[in-house]
Amino acid sequence: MKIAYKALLSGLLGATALTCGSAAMAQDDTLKIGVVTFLSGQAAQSFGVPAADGGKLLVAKMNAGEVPAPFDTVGMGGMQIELVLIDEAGGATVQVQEFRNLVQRENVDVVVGYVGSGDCLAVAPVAEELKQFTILYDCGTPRVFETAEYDYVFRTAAHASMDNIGLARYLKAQGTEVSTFAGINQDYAFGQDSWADFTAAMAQIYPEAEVAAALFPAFGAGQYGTETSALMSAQPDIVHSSLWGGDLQAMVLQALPRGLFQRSEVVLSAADHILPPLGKQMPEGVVIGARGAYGFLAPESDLNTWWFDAYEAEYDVMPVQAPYRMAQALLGLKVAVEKAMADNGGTKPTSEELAAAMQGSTWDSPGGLIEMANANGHQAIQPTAFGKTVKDAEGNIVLEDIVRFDARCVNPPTDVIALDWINEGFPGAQCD
Amino acid sequence: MNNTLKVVVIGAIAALALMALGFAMPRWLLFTATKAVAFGIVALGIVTLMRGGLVSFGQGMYYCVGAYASGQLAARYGVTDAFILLIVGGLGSGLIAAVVAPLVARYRGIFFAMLTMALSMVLYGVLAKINAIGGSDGFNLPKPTFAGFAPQDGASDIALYAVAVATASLCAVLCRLYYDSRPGLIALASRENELRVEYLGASVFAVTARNFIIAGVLAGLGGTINAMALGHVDPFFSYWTTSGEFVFIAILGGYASAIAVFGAALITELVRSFSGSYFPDSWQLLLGIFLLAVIVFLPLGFGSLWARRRVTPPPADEEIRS
Amino acid sequence: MNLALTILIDGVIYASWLFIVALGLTLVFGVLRILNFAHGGLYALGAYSAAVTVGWFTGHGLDGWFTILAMFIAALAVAVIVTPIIERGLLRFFYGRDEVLILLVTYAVFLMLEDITKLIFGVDPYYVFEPRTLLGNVEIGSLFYVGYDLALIGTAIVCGLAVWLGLRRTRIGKVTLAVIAEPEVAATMGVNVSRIHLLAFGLGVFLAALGGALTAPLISVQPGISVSVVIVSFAVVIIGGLGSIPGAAIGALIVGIARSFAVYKVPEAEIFIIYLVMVVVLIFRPEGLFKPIQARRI
Amino acid sequence: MSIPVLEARNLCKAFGAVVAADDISISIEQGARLALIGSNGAGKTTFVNMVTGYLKPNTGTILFEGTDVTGMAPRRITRAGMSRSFQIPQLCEPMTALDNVLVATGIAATGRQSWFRSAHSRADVDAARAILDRFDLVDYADQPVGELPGGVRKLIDIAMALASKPRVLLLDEPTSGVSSDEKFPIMDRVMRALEGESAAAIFVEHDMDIVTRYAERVIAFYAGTVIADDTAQAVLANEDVQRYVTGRKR
Repeated sequence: MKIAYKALLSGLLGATALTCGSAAMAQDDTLKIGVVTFLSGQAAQSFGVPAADGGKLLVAKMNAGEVPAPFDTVGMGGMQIELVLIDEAGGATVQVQEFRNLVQRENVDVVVGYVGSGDCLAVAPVAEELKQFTILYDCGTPRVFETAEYDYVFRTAAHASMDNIGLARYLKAQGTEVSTFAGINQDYAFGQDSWADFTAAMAQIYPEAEVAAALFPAFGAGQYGTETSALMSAQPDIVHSSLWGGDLQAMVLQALPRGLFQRSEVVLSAADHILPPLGKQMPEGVVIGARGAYGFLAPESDLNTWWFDAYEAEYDVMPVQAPYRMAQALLGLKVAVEKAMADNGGTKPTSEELAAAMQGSTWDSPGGLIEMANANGHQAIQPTAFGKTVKDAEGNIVLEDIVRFDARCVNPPTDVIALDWINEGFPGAQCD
Repeated sequence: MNNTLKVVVIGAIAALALMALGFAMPRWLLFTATKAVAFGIVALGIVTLMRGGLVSFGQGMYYCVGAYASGQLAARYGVTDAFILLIVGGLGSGLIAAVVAPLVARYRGIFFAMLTMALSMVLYGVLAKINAIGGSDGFNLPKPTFAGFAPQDGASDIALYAVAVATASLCAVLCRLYYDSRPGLIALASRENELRVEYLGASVFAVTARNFIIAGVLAGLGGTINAMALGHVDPFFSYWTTSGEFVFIAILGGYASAIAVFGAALITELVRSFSGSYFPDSWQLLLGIFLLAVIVFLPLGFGSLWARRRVTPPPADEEIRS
Repeated sequence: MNLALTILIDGVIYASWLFIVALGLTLVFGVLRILNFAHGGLYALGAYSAAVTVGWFTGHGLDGWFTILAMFIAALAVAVIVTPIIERGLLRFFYGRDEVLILLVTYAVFLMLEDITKLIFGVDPYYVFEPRTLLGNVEIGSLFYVGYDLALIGTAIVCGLAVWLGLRRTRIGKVTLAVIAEPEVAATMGVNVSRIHLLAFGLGVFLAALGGALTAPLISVQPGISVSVVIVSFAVVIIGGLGSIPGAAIGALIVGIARSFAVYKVPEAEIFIIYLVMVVVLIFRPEGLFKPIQARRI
Repeated sequence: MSIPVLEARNLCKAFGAVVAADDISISIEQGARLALIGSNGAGKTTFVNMVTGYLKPNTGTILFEGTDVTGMAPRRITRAGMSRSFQIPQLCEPMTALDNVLVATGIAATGRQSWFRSAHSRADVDAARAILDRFDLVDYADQPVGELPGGVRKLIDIAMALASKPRVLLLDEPTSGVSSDEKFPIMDRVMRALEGESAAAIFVEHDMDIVTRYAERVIAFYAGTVIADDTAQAVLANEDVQRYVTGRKR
């Protein structure tokens, strides 16, 4: 048994030595950013890899000083940016561990990451404990700042309540008549929350409408034949879904020939990313959201045109929501870094300085103006938009009937719980 | 009593040495080591089952029960004392294991593995539904305190690591004593030949049920430690991949030794973490190769490197020679 | 329309898909005593190669029914290329070892296949649209069903019968049954056991890949499709009794109909209904539904 | 007359259409040396399996020391005082001979099974070695049983059955599968080990030389029935036995 302990001890010592060797002090002229997103598993294709690609592209352009004004300085505050990419797969347990490794072993200056809501909820308190400036760039759950306060954690994208409030508003704006509606959402927090927000918003906007069916297929189920039959039997006016990625594509492919899209109007809260891959297979007349004004839905601006073209030129496909949200996080970070350096005399900013600089800041992004307006300046609000699929002259699917919503029309005011705001009838909403 | 004394002394020395090592570790390794120790405790439960000839693919269930029981106590009722939480987590999962044990104790081989896995998946599905405890996103819990002390920052990490090591050492010592005892030998015999054990007058059912409850308690302790270390608990604790990771570690450690699993857990965590950092696109490939290599080159696990003697304990123990 | 009938049709379509995948799993277990976790990875490989093959066929003007042929060719190609590597190169060294250990070996293979598939095909999705349009739509009650989906039922029946009859009516099948029952005796009587193993595993791979190929038109082929499939088909073969072909069929039907029932009646339970069924079946039939009780010789 | 140590009354057992035991009634006295003979499928092993609880008779009663043990689980029957050895030795293959016996003595031991007391305590090891010594097996004590020759394995199997100090010991073909010149030494050792024990020994046997040398009483089975039950000499002289069992005239 002695040998055993000796082996264990030497293993531990070896690992210690390894770290001490590799943990070279971070350089002052580079900013090391840990980027965490899905590189394997179900979310890799739709969210993780495009976001990582977008991040790599934008960082390369920033390092070369090729981003249009006002972001045309080299790198961030003159520092070259170095990315450390980590796979988000493996659940919250693994992500807490990898977050600590990023901060304590890889000595990154900033962490930007997390698509999964569970990962965001688990990582946020750890970031706070380690006093590590951290940007949550994608995850949708409103709970992050509704149930806790953080000094070092920021989310540079609006939470998912916006998507479902916006959908209900869009239906009203289009004059759609709804007497019954149904939902098909994945059986985990994002799906359940999306459905709860949507039904609550519908109750305000369409008080007469009734729920015809609420289906909760497992995450990654892949087979939606039964669900399609159930939705078609219920014959609702509207079918709501927050499905995304492979699950959503499978649902569309399986339900399309069976006539679901003829029988009901389908509204998808987060579906823009399936349009480029599905191409002409996508049916017409489907309401599409992108969890923001992204891609087809993005507002016209020089920044957006540059971003759209640069991404398309690099990857031969249009950018969808994931790279947009990564870009808006990195642009916001750049603004914060440069603001902090202007205040501290030009040295590399600490986490505290970065947090102070980002709190309540605003910046332009390809998807519109980002305002860190909620949760004491830690939670972004942003404008959003929705549109309806239609075939253009060449038969390609594009979006028409695009309706934009101001950030304060679809996001709750600061310090108001999203669901409460909906149930109270959107007090203080500013829709033009 | 010589054997008992020897095992206890070695366990105590090892615990103290590992705790001392905690002060020398970089902080990220401290956390990884704490998590590995917790995983090792759960895997020790599987090792105990393996000595009775069974492998559970559902230990995530008891890991999860321990984490939820102690986590709810901490998050909802503000009980943050690590020792109380450990007792609650261990007893809570032990209780559930005791309820399940009579149900699963007559199953063997792949059916035992699959039944335990199915049960853990049912728990996963149910927990993901209960919004009052966070649904599929789980919930966060406050930092643990230690008998009235609430250490800050790094000290808290070290304190938790020390508690984890102490718990693990206690578990390993008790397990080693159990393995070496008469009931332990009978359990090992029922791994090799159930029929004979029954015909000699012992109940394999009782042996299995006992091992299963021990494994449940150990899983609950591991779950509690990880809940405290992570500050977060979610239904994923009960997902089959979590259980699979425990089996992975237990097989790597092998059933010969009560301590090899802890080394196996740490090595697995380091391999996974470093391959994930440096090869984010192909860490699964590397993990697969690592697993295959261990199975091919060390079929009885790391423990077999030094503990082969223990599989077939020699008769001439020191007690006889002395 | 009658709700019970809808539940039945949807359940049976789902069961057919499950059965095709589970058939290979149960066959491989029956012959080799291997519960093959890598089955899911092979399923994904089948889907990818079907997407590529069908694309190649249509690109060369071979559309229509040729695309169905292309899917079978794709599954066959996966079996021919992968079987020797996995079975000859790895698994045969583990025959006779503990079942759970072998499960872990195949889990390692599964992990490796995940990344290898990603390295070969990338993360961008692949599609196979054409085969699903060939058979048109069928109206049952007020619902439309896609002919292709209904044809899956027939395909499942054909696959099941072919394997089942093949084992009982052909020479090689009877030899295989002999190897299952008494491997040592079969070997001493001059049966080339390792060839039987290779064939059986190859057939298992083919069925996994065929399951993936036939599913490809229903989904977007991309990383992550392999995991949920393998756990569900484990449930099917455990419920039915490991190694039993009729068991796999019944298991698939039970799981399919239970799931379909849950979608209509208790959507909250859909996520764990399969595992619940598995627990209940195992409690009443500890070795699944179709396990002959074997008295041990003492 | 004292109560028989083992009494079977009207045992019947059928496997589907095959009748393996048809109204078997046997009474066995304390300390008996009894051989069960019969061709394959005659019902000997079925009888042993029923008596030791592996099979449950369709009808009939088994009394052990006057207590009804019909349908009891094997381990309860062992605990009651009746144990058995196996035609194919049932050993824990990777464990040593000594450990195998320690398992047997450990299970047989009454009282509290402490978790803090080593299974290899001096007293336990000495006792186990003593049992091995009775079978002349001490030399093999430290070898894994999986590596031992067939005859030695048979003896270890029997030694394990004897560890619980049974009042009835059933030996299922103790000499099958060993070479003919090993048979007598094995049986000699078994009988010597039984000396001083009050156990009745019942052995299923095919070799008539063994039967004549070691059995005081012989029961012959044919087609699930007892066709003869008497002294060895008388049974082997029985015409039915010669026709259906031994197949030759002596």
